[in-house]
Formats: sequence, structure tokens, C-alpha cells
Amino acid sequence: MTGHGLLVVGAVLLMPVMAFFTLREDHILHAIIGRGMLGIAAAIAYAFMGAPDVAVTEALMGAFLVTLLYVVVFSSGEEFRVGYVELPMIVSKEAEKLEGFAVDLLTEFGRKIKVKPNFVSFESRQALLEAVREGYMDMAIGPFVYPFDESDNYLTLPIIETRIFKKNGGEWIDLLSLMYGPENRTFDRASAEMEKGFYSVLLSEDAHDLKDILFSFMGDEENIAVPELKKKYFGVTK
Amino acid sequence: MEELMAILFVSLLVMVPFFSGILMLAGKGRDSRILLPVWTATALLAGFMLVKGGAFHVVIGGLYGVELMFDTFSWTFVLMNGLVFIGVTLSVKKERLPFLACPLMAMLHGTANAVFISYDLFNIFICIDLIGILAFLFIRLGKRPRQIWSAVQYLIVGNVGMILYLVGCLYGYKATGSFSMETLPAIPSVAVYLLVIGLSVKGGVFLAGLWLPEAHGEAESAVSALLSGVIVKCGIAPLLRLAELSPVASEIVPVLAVASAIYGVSYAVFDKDIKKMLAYHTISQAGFILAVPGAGHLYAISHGLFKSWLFIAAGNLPSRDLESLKQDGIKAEFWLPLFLGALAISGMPLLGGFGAKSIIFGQLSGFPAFLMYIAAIGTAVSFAKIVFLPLSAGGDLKKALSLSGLFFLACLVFRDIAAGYFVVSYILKSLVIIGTGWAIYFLVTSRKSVHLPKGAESLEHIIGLLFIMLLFMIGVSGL
Amino acid sequence: MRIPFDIRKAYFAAAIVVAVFLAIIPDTELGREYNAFLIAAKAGIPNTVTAIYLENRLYDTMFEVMVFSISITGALYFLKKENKFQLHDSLFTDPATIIIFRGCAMLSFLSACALAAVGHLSPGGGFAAGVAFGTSMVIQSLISDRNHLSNYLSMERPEKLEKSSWIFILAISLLTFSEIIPPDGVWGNLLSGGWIPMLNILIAIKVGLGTWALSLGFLDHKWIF
Amino acid sequence: MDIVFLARLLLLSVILIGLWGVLYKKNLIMKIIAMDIMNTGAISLFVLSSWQRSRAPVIADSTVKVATSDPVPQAVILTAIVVGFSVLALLVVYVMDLSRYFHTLDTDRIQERWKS
Repeated sequence: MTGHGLLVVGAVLLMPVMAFFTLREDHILHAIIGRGMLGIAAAIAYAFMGAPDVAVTEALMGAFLVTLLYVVVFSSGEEFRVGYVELPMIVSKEAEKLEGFAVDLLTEFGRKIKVKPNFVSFESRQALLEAVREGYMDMAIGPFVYPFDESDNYLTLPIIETRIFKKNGGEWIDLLSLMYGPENRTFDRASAEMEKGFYSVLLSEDAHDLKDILFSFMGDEENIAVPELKKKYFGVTK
Repeated sequence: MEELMAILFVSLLVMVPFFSGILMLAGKGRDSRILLPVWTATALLAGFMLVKGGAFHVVIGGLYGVELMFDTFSWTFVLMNGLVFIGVTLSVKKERLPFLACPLMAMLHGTANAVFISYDLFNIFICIDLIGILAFLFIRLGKRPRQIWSAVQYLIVGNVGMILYLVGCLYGYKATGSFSMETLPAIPSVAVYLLVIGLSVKGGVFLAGLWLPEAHGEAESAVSALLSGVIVKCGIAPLLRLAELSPVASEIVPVLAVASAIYGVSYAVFDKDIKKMLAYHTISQAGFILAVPGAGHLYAISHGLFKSWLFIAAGNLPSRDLESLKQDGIKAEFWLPLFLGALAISGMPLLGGFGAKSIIFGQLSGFPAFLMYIAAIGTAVSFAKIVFLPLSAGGDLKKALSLSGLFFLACLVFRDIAAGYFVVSYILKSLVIIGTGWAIYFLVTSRKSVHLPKGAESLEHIIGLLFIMLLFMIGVSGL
Repeated sequence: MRIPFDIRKAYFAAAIVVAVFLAIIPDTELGREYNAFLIAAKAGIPNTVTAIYLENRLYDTMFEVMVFSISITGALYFLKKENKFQLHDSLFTDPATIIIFRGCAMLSFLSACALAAVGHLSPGGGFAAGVAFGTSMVIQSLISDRNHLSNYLSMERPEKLEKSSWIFILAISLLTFSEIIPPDGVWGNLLSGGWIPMLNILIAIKVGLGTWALSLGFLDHKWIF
Repeated sequence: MDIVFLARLLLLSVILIGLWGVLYKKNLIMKIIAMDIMNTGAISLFVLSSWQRSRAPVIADSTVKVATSDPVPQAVILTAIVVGFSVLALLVVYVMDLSRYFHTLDTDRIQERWKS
């Protein structure tokens, strides 16, 4: 074996070693660094094997790729998307600041699991329901009432009790919309029956882990945040 | 002179679509009908060259350059490319396509032409990779999360297949010192197997192409039409050439073809989702195309036409579920195209599929022929589900055959007349096949529902099966 | 479907056997040592790899440019569409890091210029140069305020430049296929080898702008996983 | 042992390690990195095949005949490097988009959703 041959074998030997160390890692950042080193090992090997063009390209491309992936990992932040349709007390926007029971609840929930909610405004109920079904929004809050809004396309999680006014034709309206919403003029309250319902959070089927965590968050007996918020907005503790 | 002709053809078939794609990208054009002249030019040129006949091949770039081949085989595929694009463009005119769709269509057209005329292993590699990226973008255009997942699956499997193809190219070059397909008989058999596997991933052939039902079933219907009509052919056309030129491949490809035909049909018979069913039929029809390498291009043109028509017709339906369609019935304007397409794919005389199937069965014999007959009957069985869908009231038959429908129908009928297989024995044979299929449908499959396991369609399985197949091929040839 | 452990082992074993088969295929001695010589004599430039890349197999390179451009276009299209967050401030504020990064950016920019200009004479070439340029830009973007940066560089003119260089590359390819090539010039000169230096620079511009736009797209995004 | 044979074994093992990653890694980003490693292995095989134990294919003087490495595989593999890079960049965008919808990059969990 000549000296040059030894150099080639040595450089090539680095490649499977680097590849192994890259893929042995479960941490993505370490794997990216491993990929960078593999690129350098490959460039050295190519240079020894009489292919400087390929070596230059591989080295530069490896460097760029690693920087790019590094940026991806570095700027990753966790969030979940909540669509809302405004409804006083549940979710409302005043002076560029969102407040309301559901908003505070989800913010509290996000603080607990260290994921930020990202609230997105929607014009109409229909548009928001569509977005939840398509998976663009993980959750929806606003005038959504259990059991009237139940569907196979998403889950409903009741958060607070309310009253629903229902007509024979199937038309219905919830209490808060009737009190504050624009519909209160067109809806004839006298001919409607009153039923029990719950304001709810709609959860997309695509919100994979989120729904389990949120269900356990709401059902947790020791969690004092939920009753406190109920007291703050509605004056009840139940 | 031939050199000059080749440059002219390359600029017309490849460069013009590329330029128009870039210009549409820059000008943010959304109307795909602007591109109709480009497709028409392709189709007319191919038709003219087919009538004129003759073949020549040219090396572009001199020493170690890229070899291109212009013969009946490539012109047939180019003609199919042009016709399918015309039909799809006519059918999607009313929708507002997303901005990226039109430039991508133009580039896809050019790249597909480049694959069909290419006679160079490495050039085919790079063209198919471009096709893969375009298909990847196309599948994603519909925006549903599941489409993203099927696109990612498609690209990962396709890329592993392409790595195998690349290694095959390398071994070919090492043995012969050239990438030209003419050297195929001289390259080692392991390299040929690698090439076959790499191409069959893109071509949707048995086992390697199991990504296909997910991707084709989930994409938008116009996209599915392009996927089944053109993109799959970009894997199949080089595979056919391979089988023609290399003795090693000519043994292995028909085996894959028969397995593919049977596999696709057996899943399609029991599937209740109309788009999934059509996607499974793409796998089985890939088997029909590859069964006789010498005549595959004649089947491919028919398949491209009726499959893209069927996908477009299925996209208009109110529901994808065949059970609910059976209960509610479908309106006449949706029913007629589906009905005609289903008859065409089953091999009814006068409708494209007949001539194609006659060509295939005319050249097959023995056990493979028997298995292909079973696959043909299975096709009739599964399409009986569409043929016997009930009509609901209130349909408008006049609207049934829109511009694109008329176009496809005209192409199919012309195709069958051009094939010239109107002999009593062939007609009888195909009628018997269809009749048997429908009888089986009424007696057996319409009453029972069977769920076949689909576990092999997950990502790791497809990638792993590529290597199992390679090992199998090496083992068989070793014995 | 959760995959049983055994089956994947079988897949891997099959792959190992295939690899062994690939390893034992004997090499044939074809005497290709003087290939480079023939090619260099024809193209009229010393770097034969570039000669093949940009003259003999320019048809392949044309498709390669298409692959690269289309994937960048597609990536940017899907990056732009939704969830565009606010432009962030610089990721790094530590002065020592900033100085080192600035040096790196400068170095890779200079190497990009060198690689593009003399790609036909020495190892290197358009693609390597473009990627080096992209790297220098992404490093620059990591250390400086993006709002500040976007005051200087609006993305509109680069986009036009990218599209036009794309068209020029295709047009020059067509000219090369039809063998309309300017004279070779003096061996080893900066301006020799027909279209090759021109193509190198055009590809460098194309790839550089593409990678730059891509890295900016990545930087403007918050990822979730 | 022949150096070229030894090097070829090592490079094929790079491809195999990449395949192992594609088969066994659950995280999609890791799968993509593994695929890139496979690609690097294939590229290295090309470079190895071009190596004829001689100098780089850059010729100083066109009148003196010298033996060099084979430039053809090197030139075509430059193309393949670019293609691999483009595919990778696009895949990263898609995968990150996917993670937006599923809040996970674990392939098993994504596949679980359509287990019909």
C-alpha cells in the first residue's frame, strides 16, 4: 500500500464512522453537526481521489445545508393555533388585547405545557368551522355550543354552562350572542324554547397530542386555575 | 441534417414548454388555456412523425454527449403526452387554478417529452428526478394535510429508488465507458436490476410502486389525471426500452408486469373508494403495458387517455364513496363520461381499450397469457361497479360530453380504428371477457366485501421491499 | 401500521447481501486515463470536468438548472403562503460572534467570486460559487437585523435577475447544442472556452440568488415540531 | 487487499448505514438526513470509480499527453449532488409544514391516523 493509498483509505474510513455517529444520535442538532462532519470527510476523500471539483462542491454544499438545517432547528418555536369569533366574556378584543374566559383558559393551559397559543381572528362561524375541519386551526373558541355544534369532524370540549334559545325550525342562538351579538334584533325570543348547553372549545382531529393534554387539563381536580377563571368572569365556582 | 432536425425537435418539445413555463412564472399567469398551442404543437409534430415513419438517433454535445432517439416508440409517447395535456387543460378551464399550477404543467410537459426521447441512462436519471419534484409539488397543491404526507412519502421512496438507479448507472458506465442505452447488453446483470428497480418505483410497477394508491388517490382529480396519464409513463417508457434492449431486463420485466397486473386488480375489485380504485388500476395497467415490451407503447397511449379521462370524470362526482353513490345514483352528465371510460378500460370494442388489449393478447401465450386474462376479467369486474351505477333523475345529457369529454372520446375511438383489430375473433374474445367479469360482479363481489390488508403501503415497507426484490432478482438469476 | 421488528431486520439483511454483490463485481480496465486529454483539446479549457459539465453534457446541466430552480420556487411558494411571522431581530448579539461571522461571510463571498470567475481554469464552477454566495448571505442574515437589511435589499430586483439568468442559461444551452459557439480564445485565459465562463457566471448568479432567497424564507419562518 | 476494493466496501457501508437510518429512525428530519447520507455514499462511489490512481483532471498544457482521473463520472455526479440538494431543501419545507398540522414528526404516529 502506497502512502497516497493509505491517505485515501484513511479519508474514506472517516465517512462510515461519521455516518454512524450522525444516525446514532437522537438529538437533531447533534445529527446536523454529524452531517457537517461527514461532508468534510467526503470532501477530503474526494480531494485525495483526484476530484477537486466534486470536493469543492461537496464541501460548500455540506456547509450550506448544515447552516440551513441549523436555522430550521434554531428558529423552531412551539405554538398552537386558535381561531376565534368574537363573543363578549368568552373572547373579545379590546384595545388590541384579547381577553375573555376562553382566552385566559387557553393561555393558562399553554403556560402549563410550555406551548404558546397563537390567536387568529375569523369573520364568521362557518369560516372557522371550515378551518378547524381542514386542520388549519387546532382549536376554535367563540359561540360554539355543546351539544348543538357536535360533529364527526371535530371534538367538542365543554367549558362553561349556558342557555340556548331554540325555535321549531331548528334555528338556535346562545345566550351571550343574544345579549350582545348583532343577531339580537332579528331573533324573536318569544317563540323560542330555552335549553341547557355548554360553551365549548372545538378541537381539530389533527391536533394530535393537544387534545389529550387539554382534556386532562380540564378534568384535573387539583387544577385551581379553571375555577378561579370562572369566578373572575362569571362569578360562579362550579 | 439529422443533427439539425434533432435540435429543432428538442427546442420544440423541450425548450418551448420550459420557456413558456418560466414566462408564466414571471408573469404570474393562471390560465392554462394559453398553453394549448404548446400541447397542440407537440401532438401535431408527433402525429406527423408517426405517419412519416423512420427512426434516427443523435448525440448532442459530441464526445460523451447525451444520446437522443427519435423512433416510433418515442413519438407514440410524445403524442400521448400532447393529447393528455390537451384533454386535462380543456377539463380544468373553469376552476381557478393555484398560481403555481400552470408553470408546473408547462415544465412537466417539457420534461416528460425529454424522458420519452432520451436514450441516455444518466439523462433519464436527471429527467425523472425533475419529474419527481414536479409531481411532488403537484400533489401538494391541494393543501390538505394528508396530501402533504403522501407527497413526502412519494418523494422519500422515489429518492431511494433514484439512488439505486444512480448506482446502476455507475456500474453500467464502469463496464462500458458510456451512458448510452446502446451499451445495455454489455452491462452486468446486477446493474440492470438496479436500473429496473429504480425505474419501477417511478413507474408504479408491482411492489416498488406501492406508494401510488396513496398519492394518486389523495391528489386533486386533475392532478391525478396528470399523475396517471403522464408521470407514471415517465417511469414506464424507459423501463420498456430497457426490456427491449437488455436481455437480462427482458426476462425480469414481464414477470414484474404480470405480478403488477394481478396485484392491482385484486385490490381494485374490493375497494369502495372510486379514486383509490382508479389508482390501483394504474398499478395493474402498468402491468398490461409492460407485459409485451415490444408493443407496450401502443397500450400506453390508450391507457394515458382513458385513465386521465376517468380521473377527471370521477373528480366531478359528489362523493368518492361507491356505496353512497350506489344508493343516491348519479346525474346523467356525470354518469356518461364515467360509463364510457369504464367501458374503454374494460376493453369494449370501439373504445380504445379494445385495440390495446387485442395487441397485448395477440402476442402473449402460455401461463402469462392465462394470468393476464384473469387480470382483464378482474378489470371488468371492478369496473362493473361503475358501469352499473344507477342514474338519478334530473340530469342533463347534453352537458354530459363537455369539450374535454368529446376530445378524449374522439381520441379513443380514433385510436381503436387506427389499431385495426376489428376481427370477429378478437371482438368475441373481448366481449366474453367483459361478460364474464360482469357475471362475476353480480354473482360474487357485489354481495361480499373483503378487506385486503394494506400494511405493505407504509413508507418503511416499500423501501425495504425494494431491497428484497433486488435480492430476489439476483437470487433467481444466480440459480 | 406499527412494523414488527423482525421484518425490518430482513430488509436490512437483504440490503447487505445486495451490497456484497455490488462490491465483488470486478473492475474492467478500459484505459480511460486519457479521456481528459481529448475533452480538454476539444473544449479549449484546462478544467475538463467543467468542460463536460458545461459543454459536452450541457443538456443534462440544463435539466439540473431546472431541478434546482423549480425546487427553490416551490419551496418559496409554500414558505410564503401562511404563518409568516414578524421578521426577527438578529439571532446573535455577542460582539465576538458577530466579528467571526462577519469574517466568515466575507471569506465565502470572496471565494464565491473567485470560483465563478475562474471555474473553467481551476476546480470550482457555477454551482459551488452560487452556494458559497448563499452561505455568505445566510451568515450575514444571522447576525444583522433583518428589518435593517431589507431596507438595503428589496427582493424585487433580484427576482427579475434570477428569472432572466434562468432564461439566458436555457438560451445559451440551445446555442451550444446547435454548435454556435464563440471562438475558443487563448488557452488558459480568463476569457476562453466559448460560452463556458459566461455560463459559469450565470449559474453562479442563479444559484446564489436562489439559495439566498431560500435561506431568507427559512429565516422568516417559525417552525413548529 | 486492493485499496479500491477496500474503499468501495467502506462506501457501500455508508449507503447501508444511511438505509439503516431510513428504516429505523422515526423522526422525519432524521430520515431525511439518512437519505442524504445514502446519496453521499452513491456520489462517493462515482468519485471512487473515476480515480485511476493519478492526478486531477485539470490539464496544464493541451499539447502534452498526461494520464488523469476520468472526468466523466465527476462531471455527471456534480449534477447528482445538485439534484440531491434540491430534493432535500424541498423535503425540509414539506416536513416542517407537516409538523404544523400534526405536532409531531414521528412517522408512526402520522401513519396511525389513516390506519383504515
